[in-house]
Amino acid sequence: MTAAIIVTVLVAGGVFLILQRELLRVVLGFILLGHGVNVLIISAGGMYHRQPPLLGQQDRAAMADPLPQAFVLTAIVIAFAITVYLLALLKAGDSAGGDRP
Amino acid sequence: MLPLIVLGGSVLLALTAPLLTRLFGRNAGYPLAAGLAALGVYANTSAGAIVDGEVLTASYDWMPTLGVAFGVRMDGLSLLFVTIVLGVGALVMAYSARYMGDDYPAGTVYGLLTGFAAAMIGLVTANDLVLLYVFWEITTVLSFLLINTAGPRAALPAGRALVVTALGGFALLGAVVMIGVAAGTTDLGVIVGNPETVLASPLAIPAAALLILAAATKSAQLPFTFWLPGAMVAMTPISAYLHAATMVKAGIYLLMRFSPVYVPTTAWSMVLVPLGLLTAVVGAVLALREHDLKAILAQSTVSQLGLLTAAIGVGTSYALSAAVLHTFAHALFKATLFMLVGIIDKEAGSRDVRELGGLRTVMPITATLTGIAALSMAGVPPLIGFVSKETLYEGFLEADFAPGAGPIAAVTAVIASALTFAYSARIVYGAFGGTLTQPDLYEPPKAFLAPAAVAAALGLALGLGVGVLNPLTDRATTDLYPGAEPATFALWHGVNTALVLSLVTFAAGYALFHWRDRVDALLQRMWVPDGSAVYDRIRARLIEFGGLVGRPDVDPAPAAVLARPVLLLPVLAVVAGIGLPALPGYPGPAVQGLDWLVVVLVLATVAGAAVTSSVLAALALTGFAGLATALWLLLAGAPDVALTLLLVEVLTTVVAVLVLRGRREGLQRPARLRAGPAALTALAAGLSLGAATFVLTGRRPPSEVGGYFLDTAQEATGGTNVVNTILVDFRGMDTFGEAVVVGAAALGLLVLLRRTSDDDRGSADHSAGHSADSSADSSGDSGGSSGGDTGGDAAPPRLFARDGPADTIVMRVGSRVLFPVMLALSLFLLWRGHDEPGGGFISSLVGGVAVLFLRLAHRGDAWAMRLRPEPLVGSGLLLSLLTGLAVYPLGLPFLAPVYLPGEVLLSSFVFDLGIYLMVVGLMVAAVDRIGGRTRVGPVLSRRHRTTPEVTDR
Amino acid sequence: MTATLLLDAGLGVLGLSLLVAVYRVLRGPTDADRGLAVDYGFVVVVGLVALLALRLGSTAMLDLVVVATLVGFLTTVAVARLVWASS
Amino acid sequence: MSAPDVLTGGPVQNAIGGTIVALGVLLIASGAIGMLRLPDIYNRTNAVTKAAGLGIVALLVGVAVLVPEPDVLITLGVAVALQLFTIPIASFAIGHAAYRSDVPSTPSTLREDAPPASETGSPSAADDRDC
Amino acid sequence: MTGLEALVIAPIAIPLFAGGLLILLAVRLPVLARRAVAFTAVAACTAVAGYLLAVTADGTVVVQRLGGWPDGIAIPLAADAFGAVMLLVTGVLGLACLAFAALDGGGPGGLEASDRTRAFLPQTMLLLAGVNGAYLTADLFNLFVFIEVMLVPSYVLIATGRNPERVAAARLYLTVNLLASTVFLAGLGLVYGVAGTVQLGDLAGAAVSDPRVAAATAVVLLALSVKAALVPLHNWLPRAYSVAPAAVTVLFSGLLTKVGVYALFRIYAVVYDGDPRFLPVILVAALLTMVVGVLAAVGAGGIRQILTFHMVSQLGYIVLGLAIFTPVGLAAAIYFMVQYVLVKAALLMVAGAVERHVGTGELSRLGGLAAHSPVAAVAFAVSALSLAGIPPLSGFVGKLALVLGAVDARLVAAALVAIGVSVFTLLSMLKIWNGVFWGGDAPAPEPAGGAGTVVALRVPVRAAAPALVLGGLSLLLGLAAEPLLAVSTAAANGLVDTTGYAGAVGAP
Amino acid sequence: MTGRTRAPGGGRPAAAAHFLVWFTGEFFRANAVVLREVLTPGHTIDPAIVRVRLRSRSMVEIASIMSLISLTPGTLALNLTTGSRSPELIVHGMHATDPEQLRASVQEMEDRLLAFLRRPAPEEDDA
Ligand code: NA
Ligand code: NA
Repeated sequence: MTAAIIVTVLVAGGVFLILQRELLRVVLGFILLGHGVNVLIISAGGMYHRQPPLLGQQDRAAMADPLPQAFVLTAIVIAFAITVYLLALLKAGDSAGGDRP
Repeated sequence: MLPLIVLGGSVLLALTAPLLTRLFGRNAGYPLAAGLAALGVYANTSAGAIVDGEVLTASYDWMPTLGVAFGVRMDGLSLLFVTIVLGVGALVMAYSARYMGDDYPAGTVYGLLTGFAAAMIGLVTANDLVLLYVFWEITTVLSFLLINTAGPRAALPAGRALVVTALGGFALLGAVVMIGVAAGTTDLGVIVGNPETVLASPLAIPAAALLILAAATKSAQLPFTFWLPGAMVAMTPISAYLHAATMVKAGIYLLMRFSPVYVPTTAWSMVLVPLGLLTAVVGAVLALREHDLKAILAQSTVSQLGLLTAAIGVGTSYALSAAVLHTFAHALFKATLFMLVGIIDKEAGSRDVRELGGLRTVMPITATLTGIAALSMAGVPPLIGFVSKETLYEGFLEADFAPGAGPIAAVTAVIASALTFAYSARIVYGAFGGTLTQPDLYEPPKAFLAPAAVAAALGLALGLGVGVLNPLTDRATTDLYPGAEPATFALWHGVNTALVLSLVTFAAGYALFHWRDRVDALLQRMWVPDGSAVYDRIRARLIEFGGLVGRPDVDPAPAAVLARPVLLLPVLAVVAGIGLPALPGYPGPAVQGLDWLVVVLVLATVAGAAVTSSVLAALALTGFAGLATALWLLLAGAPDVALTLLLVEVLTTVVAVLVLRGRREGLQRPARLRAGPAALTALAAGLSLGAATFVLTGRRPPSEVGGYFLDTAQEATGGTNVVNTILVDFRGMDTFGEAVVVGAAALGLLVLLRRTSDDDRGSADHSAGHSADSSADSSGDSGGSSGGDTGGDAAPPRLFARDGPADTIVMRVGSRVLFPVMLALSLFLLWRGHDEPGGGFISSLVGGVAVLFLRLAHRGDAWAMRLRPEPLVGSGLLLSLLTGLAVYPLGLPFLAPVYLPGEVLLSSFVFDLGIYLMVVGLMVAAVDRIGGRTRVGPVLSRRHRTTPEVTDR
Repeated sequence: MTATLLLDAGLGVLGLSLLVAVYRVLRGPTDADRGLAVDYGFVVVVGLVALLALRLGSTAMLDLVVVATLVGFLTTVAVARLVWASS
Repeated sequence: MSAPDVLTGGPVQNAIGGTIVALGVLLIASGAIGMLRLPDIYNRTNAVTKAAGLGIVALLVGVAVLVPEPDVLITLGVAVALQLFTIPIASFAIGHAAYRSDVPSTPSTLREDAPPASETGSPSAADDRDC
Repeated sequence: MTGLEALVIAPIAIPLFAGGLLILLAVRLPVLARRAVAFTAVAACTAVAGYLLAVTADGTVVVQRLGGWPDGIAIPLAADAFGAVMLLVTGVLGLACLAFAALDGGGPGGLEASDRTRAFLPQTMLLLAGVNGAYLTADLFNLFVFIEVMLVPSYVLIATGRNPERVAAARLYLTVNLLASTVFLAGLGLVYGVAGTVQLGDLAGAAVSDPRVAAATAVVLLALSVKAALVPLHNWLPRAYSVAPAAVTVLFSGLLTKVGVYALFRIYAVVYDGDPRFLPVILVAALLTMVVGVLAAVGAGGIRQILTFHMVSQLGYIVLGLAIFTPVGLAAAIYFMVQYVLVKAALLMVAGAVERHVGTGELSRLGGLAAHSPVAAVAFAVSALSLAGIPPLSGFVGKLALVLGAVDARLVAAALVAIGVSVFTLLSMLKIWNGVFWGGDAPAPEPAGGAGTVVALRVPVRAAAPALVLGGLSLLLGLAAEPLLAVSTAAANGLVDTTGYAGAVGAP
Repeated sequence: MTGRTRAPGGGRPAAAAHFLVWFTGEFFRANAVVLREVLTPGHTIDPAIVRVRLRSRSMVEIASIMSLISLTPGTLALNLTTGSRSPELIVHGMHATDPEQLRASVQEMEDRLLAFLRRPAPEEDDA
């Protein structure tokens, strides 16, 4: 339930921003959107077991599903690389003149 | 085999045509004519067998998957058409050899013409529907190319011809496929042999419509007539061959071929007869309206093809045999007339009857030959045209698809024929009658006249001895109408209705000719729709409409692009919501009290980020939203993810800051928020994914896969941080791919952004590690040692000027402590990542933080600034790849773990190291390119404005 | 149980503090104020992480404290530079 | 929800630790109040960065008292050291940014920061350089 | 692991290795050596793909479970006939594109001149690795990763030359793909949330039995539809593809959208098991895509613009095969896709060569090139006719098969639309022909290198040669269509009956 | 410069300890002042921004004094100028009824710091 609310808020905010004209806001929108989807994926592992999947330190039975966490980790870094490139595009566009995203 | 040899022979001829032209120039027409004639003779060696009812076939696999074969057949109808194609072809080749001057592209024309002959032969001998279609389209394309040999002025008419006939061609494709599906085979023989199979299918009628459409375009029936007169821009031999004798008959052939299937349906007749007769009359009227000899012939062709279409539509065996005969007759007299008009044009320099006159005195042979052919066209005895016209009349009288159809059809045909008589007379009289206007003209060389003479003579001979044709035409009719009573043609039938109608025709025709001035005046005043203009208008409208359709996509606003997938999410959600079953419950409590803390924080930060007009606020609040999400991840038991998110969030923010720093507009750019629609869209999308999260996640028991990882990770990989073992061991390929993404982006920055030093040096040389701003504080770390330590207050503090901005002293001194700490932390996290939060990504992101920090502190002159992204990315990529492949010699799959003695996982560490190098490469590239100073920084430019003596760069 | 409640209270206080930072970022009035709020926000988050580590009983999370300190500092410095550069 | 299971120490230790943590939280929260109440960016920076900085240090020390495990102590020690090291740099960065971008101080501020007359009009090259 | 299974990694590892080498040695190696590395790598991939196709044509599925982990845990790389066909066409296109880039690269305005960082070859290698990976993986998340491996180099390549137009196009292209990828991830998360797995083999048929899986997977399909540029999600494509360097557009046209289409086919076949309930939606999208694309192409005024709009239209044809979802329809779509990749590449090469050597691609400013550049004209004409579906070129066979598939499935209206669209295709190809190659009445084109340079109406033979070769290939694929048809049918059979594939990659 | 405290004698570690004790006291005292300011209603602040000439010369010295000033609540370094002669610090004080007193307190801190930093090996100060 809370995960769904967080997803709703992050996605709505992200989408609102990606529909703006300025590329910087678009970039920020994608960041929020990405957070929303990451929450969704973690939530897909189930929200009733929440111990970190660190063996030996936690109760195995209460551990969160590690697979969505691995997915999200990968997705975050990919999105990061793309965002950096997008920011570079923003800069390249600036030096080329014009702010049409 | 025989049809295959005829087809192959003609293809061979086409292939040798360019070579022959190289050898003999325009005279290559003669060997080609001989070749075609020889093939024609060879084909007719089978005439005996075919007349006896044999069908020669040959078939090879072509596309067995689609049930399509390369099958050919030779029956009576095919032989008749093959004879026309090869016979007229031979005449036209011989004619071309004299017609073409040195400025004609003889090689191209001969090649295309012979190729066309081959395609026509293929068309009329194909025994497979698809093959028939293939040749049909080839004739279309070759026609296009042949028309275009007239040069650029032919571009428009050639294009019209192509599009109109190709439209029919595609219709034929549809028809062919439908009939094929209906019949369960594409074998023509089987299909026409079992018409009831096709007719039983609901596809039969649409297929018939498409067939008629195909035939109507190819044979220039209404409303597609206009392309044919336009095609007259081509040189005369081409007009004679393609657009009089052969290609335009392809539609007729098609209708004849499928008559056995469709004649039983009344609709067939109800469409074809009115269509054909209307075309016949309209064509004839238009012909009579023309003054250009070639244009008259073109409209005449339209008209005659209309008669043929109508006759086929009548569908009785007699009407069909009449059509068969008239096809033959028309090919003969029309080709002759075209050739002769070409000669007149060449000799007299004009084709306009108003400019020509009295040529009979200077060109008597030409005049005679023209007269013979024109009489045949006019249907005057004893020429073949007379016989075929009379039989057509008889045929029309048999039309019975509607009450009174026969007489009406016959009378309409008479009208068309009377007009034909009149324009035939106009051709002859206009060119040869009256007074001579050009006295210096002479009869053309015999060789030029010969082909026309042969054709004209044949027209006469076959009129007198039309019985010679009977066996073949009978056979052709029987092929279409199994068990039909053969119609026996003869010059003299005795006095019957047809003869009466003929006499009426002559009388009316003569009357039209007699009062030609008045008729002409009337016709010129008549409004006639210009098909070409209509076509052009439609085309222009289409292009306009297409422009409208495409314009939004030529340079769309990004929001217009992004909104569409977003808007489909709620649509999908609603549709899915309707179809979903009841929700299963949660297997355990899914909400914790602290979750609400995150909810509040996320709500506040996201709402703020969305509404703020300050760029910095938006940036900061987005970052805060990330922090709130990271907190949620901690609550969800995902410390690795939280750590990664935190690092990524900050690195992104810092890079964004570096980008923004270089902008002239800075942060004062006013927000232009499109609030209304964007907010609605955003809300819909958010609610959709939120609802999906609510409905589709967290409601099942723990997944088997996740359980497997928790149960076996330690034993299988030696690691206790299960997430990390998934990343480097269980799903190393994901991680590797992700690192490749990072590496590609790193190198992308180099492509996208020029170093400041590149601007100065104008080269892509990266060997020097200084960016332009590093000159300002190049002595950075080492500069502090000189002066200042004497304690004297008066010592001039010059070192600061050399060291760069004084205010960064704190940062620079601080970095001496912080950078090593960050680096150590980074390497520590790399080392222990397998067991606790950390690993290749997190550690390399910390390394990235170190690199970025160094950039902020030192403005680019620290040793780390001299790192190049390429070696980092390249070596990291190869390291990870080769680590993954290193196990191959052991027969293990890619990225299989390798254990050293003592259960130490070597492979995953080296693999992680490769990942580490690639991510650091990205940060180095970002610092190198994004962190570089732009040419006119905000502060510099402001200073330059206030101090005018300093010139702006 | 008391410990849990106290920790929750602490988390709540810090959460409210973070909201104040959000307010300051939004209100400004200057970009320097926003920079300050960012700096402060990171401090609060470090505190939140530390308390959460206690609350959730996971000392592994304390690593985040170190990293958050570093990245918070980096962010503040960067934002401060931006404030200055773009004024 | 179970009570935090990392609190392995005795009640006195927990009480001391808890108090320090609470002090830290309150110090941090006072930063928020300062940010709301103080009149200009200079005063806000001056107060907030320090209050919050001290607060976070206290909070971390409190946690260290509560969970005195070796690796936790190392981690928190590093964190505290880093905090103390970075707080002044960060607050200077913000104050400097505000000052350089001519953010006005509250009217009651006594300004004695004008450069000597000899230096006005020709700002030092080093000073104005952007990074 | 058998040798055959070991080979499955090759189409990914070889270009990555070459890419790594090229990145490391970019500055030091002479250009010929760099090209040699790239060519060798792609040729090797092509050979491997051919071999895999030969092996899988009988329905065999070759699987390598990465890391040697058990079924259901390891990421499976699986080559079946469908995947192998795609790998093969990727290799062939890659070779053609490298040849074009090399032959037409030098000189002012050429790719090499604008590629000052020498990014083209290494990024192309990474892109190919991503494409091949996407064709091989049988895991949805890994598919996401490989799609990103493909996309990020494409973001870089599209901006080669730092030209403002390209930067703007790259922004649009990147943002829309980022959005699609994000939606993809969301869908993936939902699938995992419902099914507890993202491995295709384990998801086989899941959408039929569980409507929640169907709904979750639909989000994935929506994201893929963006990448496949289906109307109404197509409007990013024309802008992005019409400004990138020619060689880059060639590469994109043949690979990027095709990966989206491939994934649509694969996922619909495996997860939905070809569920007929949702096919009408796909049909509508396919028809819309065909029609909108072709209309816009008819209306466009530049060679590349026309061609890029056609890309949309032709994607509709391909997806029509999915909407039919019979062995004939799917085989038709696969045949169509393979031949279309080559034909469109040829057309784009000619367009790029004209733009570069004559200085413009605007029809209104061109004309009469056929006389000066017969090779380019012939290459264009052959490919254009093939695109329109004129026999005996490969485009005809594709269209025939599709129409046959549609009629066979009693989708007569769809068949008629496909036929009608062909007419418009021809119309727009004719527009290019008359505007660029024929007709002598065009005003003099702008000089290629600014004022003072010689106006060149000649497109060098070397620039047109790769297109001519591809045109020849189209003719060959038309005349001798059966081998590819047979292979396509094998691939289609694997999609219609996915038990073999699912059994090979999924948990037992 | 008048009124400057000289550093006490002793070795470097002792000086360091001495300085640290003094500074820690200052730190907490100042914190308390600021905390009271923040938490009690009404403003009692008396802010000033002043220019302080430094004796520090090396980067480490300057960085150290700037950091210490900024770490101490109530004072905040805002800028460093390198004018024509000595480095000068712009300092913001929250409770600076008398700007001279603010200067003096900064300079006292600098004196104490330098006393500790320069004592045994002044040539190493920027190692
Ligand atoms: Na006359
Ligand atoms: Na033109």
